[in-house]
Amino acid sequence: MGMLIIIDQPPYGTWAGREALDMAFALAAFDQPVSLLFSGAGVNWLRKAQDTAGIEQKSVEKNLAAAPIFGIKAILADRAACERYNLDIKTMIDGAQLTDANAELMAQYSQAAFAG
Amino acid sequence: MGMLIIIDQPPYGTWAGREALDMAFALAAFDQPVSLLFSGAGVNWLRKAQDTAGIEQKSVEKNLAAAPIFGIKAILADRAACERYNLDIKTMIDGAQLTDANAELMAQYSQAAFAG
Amino acid sequence: MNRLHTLHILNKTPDHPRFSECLGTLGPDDAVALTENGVLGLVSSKALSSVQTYALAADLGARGLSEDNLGAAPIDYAELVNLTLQAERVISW
Amino acid sequence: MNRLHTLHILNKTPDHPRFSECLGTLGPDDAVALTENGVLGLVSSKALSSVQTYALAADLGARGLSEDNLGAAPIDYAELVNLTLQAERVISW
Amino acid sequence: MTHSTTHATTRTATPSFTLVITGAPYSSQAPQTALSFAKATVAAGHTIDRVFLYGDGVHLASALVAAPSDETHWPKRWAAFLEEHEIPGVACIASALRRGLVDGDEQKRYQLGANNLLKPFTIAGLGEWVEGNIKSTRTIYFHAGA
Amino acid sequence: MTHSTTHATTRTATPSFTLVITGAPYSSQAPQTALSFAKATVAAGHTIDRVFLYGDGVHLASALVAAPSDETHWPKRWAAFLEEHEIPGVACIASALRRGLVDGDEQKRYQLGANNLLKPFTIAGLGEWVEGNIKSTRTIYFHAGA
Repeated sequence: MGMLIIIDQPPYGTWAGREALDMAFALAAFDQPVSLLFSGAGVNWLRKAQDTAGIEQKSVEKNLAAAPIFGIKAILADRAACERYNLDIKTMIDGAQLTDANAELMAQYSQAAFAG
Repeated sequence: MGMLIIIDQPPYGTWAGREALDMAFALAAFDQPVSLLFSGAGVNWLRKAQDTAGIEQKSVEKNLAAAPIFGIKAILADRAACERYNLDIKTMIDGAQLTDANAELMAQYSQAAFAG
Repeated sequence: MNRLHTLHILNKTPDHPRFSECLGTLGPDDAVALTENGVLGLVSSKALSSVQTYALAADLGARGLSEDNLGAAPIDYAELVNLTLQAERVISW
Repeated sequence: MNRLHTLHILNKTPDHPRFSECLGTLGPDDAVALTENGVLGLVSSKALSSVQTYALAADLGARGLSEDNLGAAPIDYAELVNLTLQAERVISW
Repeated sequence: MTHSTTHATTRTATPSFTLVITGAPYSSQAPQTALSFAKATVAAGHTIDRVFLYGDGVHLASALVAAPSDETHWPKRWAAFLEEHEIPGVACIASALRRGLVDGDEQKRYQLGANNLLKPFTIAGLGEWVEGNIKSTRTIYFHAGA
Repeated sequence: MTHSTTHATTRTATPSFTLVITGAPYSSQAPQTALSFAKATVAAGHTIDRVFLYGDGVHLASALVAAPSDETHWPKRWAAFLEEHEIPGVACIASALRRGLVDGDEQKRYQLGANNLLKPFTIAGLGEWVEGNIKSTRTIYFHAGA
């Protein structure tokens, strides 16, 4: 149960994913159960070795790495989207779990929300 | 030659199309040749009998109807997109011409731009 | 009325990736409420699934769509509010 | 360098409808410059066409993509500026 | 889970809503759809616990919007609705500061030249959203479309 | 057509650019990419005739943005670049008024409580864009991605 926060946009091009992560951290800070689901192009959040020096934005890798420490239950990635974007468990950051974003997954959460 | 302003989002849900139309009107006001191309979901701008009473926005039909009067050369609609959205010349507003949004069409204009 | 598990409020055009994402997570006891540009799903060649489908009448009208023969039940905002309470969960796409 | 007719600057993910719209209007003498999220087109299963393709190195790096073996020539902003002048026309998607 | 989204509890009491608006006016239809939804909610006798503006939705709380005279002024329309029904309207502070929306306190804190928050909107943290989410029967999101 | 986008004419003179930004900072990457492009343009010895903000892009000209201290302040960064190179930065008046961005004149005209336009940005009509489009060798658009 708990909340599933869904991120379906890649990092850096838009702020929607960052603001989704803030929502997840806020829930965790108030001891509300929360997990993250990366779907669609959002799975590109999980690619290793992001070097943001050229675009003057902070890398999101560190934020994500902090997620379990701050109490976020799981970092899920839609399997089909990962395949489409040539991502596998080796090229993804540690701690991400492959899953299928379908009705069965959604039914495991009492709520699901996007940041925008 | 001249500018092709492309609208690929439907009316009312976003403002991008309205602001594209303003760009076209501004060019026409300065006697710059300009045409409009509706592509993708943007072809839904062209559907007849839009009744916006329920959403408190002005209908865009009148704006479009004024386009030729204000000097906009042509109102073009991508044929494939119209088919996808079940639009034909009978269900579309007067004055729209079917075309194919491809390299040959684009080559007829010296510039092409979206509003956002 | 049957059990309504999840109400999916869908305001994206059928061309938007989230439209397909929504369809991919529909369960058998779910329903879809099309709002804003989402109502264009009813005239696109992209098939909506077999779940119960509603569409905001105000948004249908604004986009020049008839309320008849579209494969969706037209609703007003009051009925949308009711649906959010009848459902066990609501997801806005 | 051959004649460069239109430079298409493409900053959308391959899932975005405008990505496909762009590919649908490419001519034989055109080139594509992938920027921002557009660089993800190089790792998606959505095939980029056979036209000359460039990708901003800053955006590749930010998204964890190597500059090698991606099927695009990495460029910096100065090279992007040059391309916009070499082309007869530029379209930003 | 202390959520009140389980049903046995919620069907008996007056249903209550938290509305979250993430799309900006004059860019998306989200604030309009949300207002129609909010009016129908109140008309049905339900409660709106609060309205939370997040992301680009914070622009709805701008006091400096000058809409064309033939277009609806969505910030004023929303402000009037909130005042009439005494519903708190809260803009997320992190979203607001990044997007140039500040009240008098934040103006002082960041030494800015003006403030532009429309009454009765206030600025507060995501905790307000978390609280609404726990307290309300339903939390409904109004995102930008496309 | 009086456009200077035909080639024989443009290759001889110093190339000049009009840049149009339609994506907002802290919502899209458009203002960042545009600034990197603008810096490279100037470094190459080309001219930037003007920068035109349209649609959500007008938020780049907000004087009230308070970015987190560890994030780049894009409005200030852009303002400094424009001042250093004496490039006009113009926000479209119709886009700006709807989105709550006003200068002193518009504040008076619409009897608003404050103004929030960051120097050296100014507010003007789409005619500025049309003029730039005619005058410049190239007009390049920076839209919000997704």
